[in-house]
Amino acid sequence: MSTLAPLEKNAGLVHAVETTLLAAPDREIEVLGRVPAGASRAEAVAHLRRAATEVRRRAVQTVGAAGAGHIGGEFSITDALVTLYLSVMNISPAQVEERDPERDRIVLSKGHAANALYTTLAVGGYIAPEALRTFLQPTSMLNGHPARTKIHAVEASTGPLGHGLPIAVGMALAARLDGSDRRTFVLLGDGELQEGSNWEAFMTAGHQRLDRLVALVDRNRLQQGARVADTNDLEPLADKLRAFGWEVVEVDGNDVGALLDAYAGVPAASGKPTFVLAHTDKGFPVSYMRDDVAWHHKVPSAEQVAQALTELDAVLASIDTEEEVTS
Amino acid sequence: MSTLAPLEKNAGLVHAVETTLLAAPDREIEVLGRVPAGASRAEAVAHLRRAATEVRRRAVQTVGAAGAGHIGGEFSITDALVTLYLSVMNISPAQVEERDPERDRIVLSKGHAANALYTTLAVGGYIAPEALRTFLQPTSMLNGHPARTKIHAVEASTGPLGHGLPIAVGMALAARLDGSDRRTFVLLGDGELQEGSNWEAFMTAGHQRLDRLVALVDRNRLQQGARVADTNDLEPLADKLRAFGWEVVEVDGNDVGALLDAYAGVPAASGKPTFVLAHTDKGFPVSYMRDDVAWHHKVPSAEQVAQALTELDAVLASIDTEEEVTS
Amino acid sequence: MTSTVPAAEAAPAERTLFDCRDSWAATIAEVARADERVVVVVNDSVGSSKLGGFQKEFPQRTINVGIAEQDMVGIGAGLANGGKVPFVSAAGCFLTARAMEQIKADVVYSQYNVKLIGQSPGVAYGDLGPTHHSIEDFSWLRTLPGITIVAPSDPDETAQVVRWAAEHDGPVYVRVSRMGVPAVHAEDYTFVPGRAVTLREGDDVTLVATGTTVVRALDAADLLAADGVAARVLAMPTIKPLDDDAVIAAARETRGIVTIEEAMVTGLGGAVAQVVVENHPAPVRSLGFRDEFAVTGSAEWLLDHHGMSPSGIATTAQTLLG
Amino acid sequence: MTSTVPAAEAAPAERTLFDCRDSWAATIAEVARADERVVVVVNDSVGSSKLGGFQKEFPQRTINVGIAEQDMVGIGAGLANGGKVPFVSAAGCFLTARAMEQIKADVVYSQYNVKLIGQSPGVAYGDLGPTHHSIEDFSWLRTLPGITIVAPSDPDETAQVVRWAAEHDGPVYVRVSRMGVPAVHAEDYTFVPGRAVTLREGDDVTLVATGTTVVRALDAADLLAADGVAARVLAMPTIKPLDDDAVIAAARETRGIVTIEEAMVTGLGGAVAQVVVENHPAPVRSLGFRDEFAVTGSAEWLLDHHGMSPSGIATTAQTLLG
Ligand SMILES: Cc1ncc(C[n+]2csc(CCOP(=O)(O)OP(=O)(O)O)c2C)c(N)n1
Ligand SMILES: Cc1ncc(C[n+]2csc(CCOP(=O)(O)OP(=O)(O)O)c2C)c(N)n1
Ligand SMILES: [Mg+2]
Ligand SMILES: [Mg+2]
Repeated sequence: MSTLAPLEKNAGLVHAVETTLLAAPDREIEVLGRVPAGASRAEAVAHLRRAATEVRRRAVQTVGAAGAGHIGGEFSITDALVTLYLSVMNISPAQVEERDPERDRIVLSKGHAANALYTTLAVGGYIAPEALRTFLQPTSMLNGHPARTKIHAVEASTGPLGHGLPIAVGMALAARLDGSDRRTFVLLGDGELQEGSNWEAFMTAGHQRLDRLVALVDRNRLQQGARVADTNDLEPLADKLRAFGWEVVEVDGNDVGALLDAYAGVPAASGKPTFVLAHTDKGFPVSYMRDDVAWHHKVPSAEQVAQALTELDAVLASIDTEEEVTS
Repeated sequence: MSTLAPLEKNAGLVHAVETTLLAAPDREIEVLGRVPAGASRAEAVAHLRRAATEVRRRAVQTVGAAGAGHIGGEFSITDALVTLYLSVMNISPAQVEERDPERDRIVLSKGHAANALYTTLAVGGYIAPEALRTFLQPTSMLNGHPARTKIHAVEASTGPLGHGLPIAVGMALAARLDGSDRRTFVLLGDGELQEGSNWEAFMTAGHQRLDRLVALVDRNRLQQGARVADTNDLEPLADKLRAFGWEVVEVDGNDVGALLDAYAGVPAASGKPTFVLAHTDKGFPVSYMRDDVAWHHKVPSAEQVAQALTELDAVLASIDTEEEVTS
Repeated sequence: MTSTVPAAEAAPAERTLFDCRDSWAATIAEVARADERVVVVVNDSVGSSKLGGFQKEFPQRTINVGIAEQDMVGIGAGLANGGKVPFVSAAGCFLTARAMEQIKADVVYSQYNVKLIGQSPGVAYGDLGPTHHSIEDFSWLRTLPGITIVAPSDPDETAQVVRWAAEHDGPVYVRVSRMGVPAVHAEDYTFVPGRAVTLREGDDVTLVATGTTVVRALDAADLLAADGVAARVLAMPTIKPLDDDAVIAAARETRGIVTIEEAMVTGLGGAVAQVVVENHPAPVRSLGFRDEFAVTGSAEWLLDHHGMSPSGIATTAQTLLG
Repeated sequence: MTSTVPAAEAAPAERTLFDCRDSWAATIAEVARADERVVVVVNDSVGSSKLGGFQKEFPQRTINVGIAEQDMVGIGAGLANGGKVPFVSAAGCFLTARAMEQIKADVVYSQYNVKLIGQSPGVAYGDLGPTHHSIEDFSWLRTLPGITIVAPSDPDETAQVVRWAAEHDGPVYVRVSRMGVPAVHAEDYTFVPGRAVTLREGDDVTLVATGTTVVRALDAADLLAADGVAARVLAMPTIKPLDDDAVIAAARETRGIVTIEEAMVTGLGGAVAQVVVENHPAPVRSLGFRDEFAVTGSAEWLLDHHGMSPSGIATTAQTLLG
């Protein structure tokens, strides 16, 4: 009794196919998990920096192998994703699996950074690292934008810009109705803020005084085809948010330590939602990608992947060195 | 060759019906036309006040007779409509009929105030006063929201809130492409500003530096079901607009003289669109309607219509007296 | 301009007519009393959704986002994520047209347990003009996989559908009309989603109606009976998933099908046509709005005007027998 | 997880495939040179619309509103009011879903002369997931009175449709695909809006295709011919207004119709079904997406996967003869 079910005799319909696998990375990403309980700030920062760098190492190889992706905006948001999943949020693979009502919620509104999310989920133990090799492949659960029906840890399907914030407002309202202290986090692109749906939700969140809601904007100053300032300028962005009833915190969004501190101070003002204005670089930290609009969805060649890995390995080495020095 | 044309043999389809007429008003509205060229400010104000009061006299009778309408928001916006059509705008029935490309443009974004618009168009000579008796009646050109395909003077069909400003931005962009000095005016409700589409357009207009664009908000503090402040507050509204790149002018929106002065100063800042924050009362000036949310779409009884007419006639009398005094 | 418009065909004088919104309002309050997960989300539409009483009783659980439909539907999805059962209630025209991508992505693709209540759908706001008509909703929403679309035809069915929607886990769109309708279903009627209801047996021709047009189809069947034509009347409360079997049986057992809907004929009419050609080709005539924006007029007048008066329906049915 | 996915059925090796966006880009520039009223309006989609060259040549006439589809379509209507001929170009999925009410009210109901260009429609963004598929566009837009909906099937037709749209006074929606397609039409082909094109004569069965599926229908007809089945192939570039006469003739003269579209089958399939049941009931099988969101996969893979490979189409056609 379903409307227009598949034609039975249609020989072309083959639903039970298995998927192809992308070429393997140089090494599979390690499940680093959360910052250990009781870690010092320096230890936490080192853990998160390492995780973020590993995520970037893996993600750039995925894009290279799949021949598609949005690497620039994935690299700018990686630090925020890793900081949230591995430290700030009250969340764990078990809580997700059991749908613990008290888990913190997160929505990646700039859903085109899916690969960064998937890789962060792998490093955090939410999905199997090997699954990353199915990115974009037929019947994979890892399509180009996160689907909540395919991955338990994804709280909301995103992709069309301007959807995440209203959903997050709903999550925060649900928490308040439950009398719960759980928090809701949402990650937005800066170009994305041109969508009016966001301003509806900014207004509602301010009016409703949702101070357990935290929105971070990945202020990388670039959108798909050009600089945000040349397309439809957002400035003065902080003033806009203040006029919509939000407390604004500015931070270096590619510095996990700064992000940790910013999130620790939430809510930044009681009775107000917090807007983390995270200054980032698209393509961070890879030299040939940084702040270049072409890398919104350009696909790195094999040489470019290798170059990125060299630069990222240098970052890993510097983290090792710093740890030795401080320990 | 058209998809799904009406079934030929369908006896129920009767397309050529004539319409019914509403009960006649106490007196049909007079076509007052524009403020005469060379009029003093006092004469202009008197002309506009008289016209606005006549519009209200006629509009309340239309709503009473039709048994439907949005009288509260019509009364709050009447002064702006009359001031624009009869004085500020470079517009005339002939220009509209000939589609003069250089005519100023106006969009009533809060389209539910259609009756005020229709009545203003009648007083301005754009439609026949007798047509007002067809408001909402079968096959009338005067449906509950203005339709550009039905009335020449209507530049854009409105009704769903949040559509007028983007359209007006397009009109202003067209003027700029033409190298024309013509201006674009748009009239918005305050509740309407909760629609995100407006904030997209505010951003675009600010970014594009459309200083021939003038938006007026009918700040009557009430929306359909409650006060704006209790539903989803807009304050600090002027700050919001400034942060979106607009110059803000505050004015008493039920004072035609103040409106004349505000519009005379446009653009209020070069390179910026102007936002006229017009403080009004819903239901102005009728005592039992003013600032009462019930009058968003309540229908006045015969007694209430009579009471409104009495109060409006007193206004007309006072205009006469003032004119005698000053002349 | 003279007064030559024919009056709407008079309904039998003794009929009591109901506003299904009253039933919706009573039922959503009843459901909310029993299940504290239930919340309503509105766009400045407390009054037009008749939720004034609900708001008084459940102020926390009445979320009025103001005039912001995208926000409203997104918030619905977020509330569902938090385990709530949100009923998002707004005029059908704005709910569907303004929030289409939120409905597609946030609710239906995401399989969030959100109930979308399309208030005053069809041409209920007849004289407010086509911007306020929600006659595309059936056609638009039935393209979306996995959503259930229901148009109840009387107060009792409205209540049952609201209760069912609250229980059902998944996206639902319900039309709640303000047009006056009599009680159409029997006292012991039970709404079953996806199931057509045979209100009148008959093998000459089939009338398939939904929502506000069901009573008109019944009246048309009376007219046809007077002419010796036995019309089967199927009430089709669920537009999606459609009761394919009932449609196929009608195609097989009667000489043709007339669909009648307060909507563009690409809605119920389109759904029925597609099942018919794929299973048992047979003649179908679809009444509704056909590729034109409606002229100004009241809801009743417009339905009559577009061939959906009882005699208009009967006349169309006759063409299938001719 | 092993590599067991069947490769897409290989197209004849010698075929040169084109991206119709190149044709769109060249033609819109040509049209803009000849008519200074022509402007383009985009949502940060200069690159994906292949309008980089246009923007260089006509910087003033390239209006990029950023990521704001409602604004984009409303601005289009305002530009049309000012006598411009705006081509509003954005990914089909966002253009239609996000700006549905603007399309309905500002453009179609208002009869503004706006051209809506749905870029990378259907499942062109296959592996980006269903949020980026524009497979509802036909179904959604064909409910709107007076809009013309066209899906050209090759570069030459794309160019002709863009030229025609620029001349035509009224709302138009054009799909411009990025999927590789060969030249399908003859050198002397002239696009006529609302007219089907008989690409292959035949009286056993009719294949009705549109846009990217036309070449697949032709390949299927070859397969059927090898089996002794003469398939008529109708290219249906215009989804609305549909060429009812061609459909009725097919229903009358052949044993059934297969519709093939890179869309929900409620689009072309629904339109054909409704014409058939109202005029000449006959069997129809509709290929396309049927009441499910597509799984991840490339566009070609998804079309094959959903029965629109040449052999899939041929097999479905055979069921009508069986
Ligand atoms: C509604 C909508 N319109 C357009 C797009 C196409 N699109 C994908 S990414 C992108 C640019 C996003 O820019 P920004 O938000 O700044 O993201 P980031 O720089 O972090 O990549 C665009 C326009 C989309 N996904 N959704
Ligand atoms: C998109 C949309 N949502 C809802 C409505 C229903 N509606 C009509 S008027 C109105 C209230 C408008 O309030 P405001 O803008 O303040 O207008 P005013 O006070 O001047 O009447 C509402 C919600 C609508 N017309 N359009
Ligand atoms: Mg950016
Ligand atoms: Mg107001």
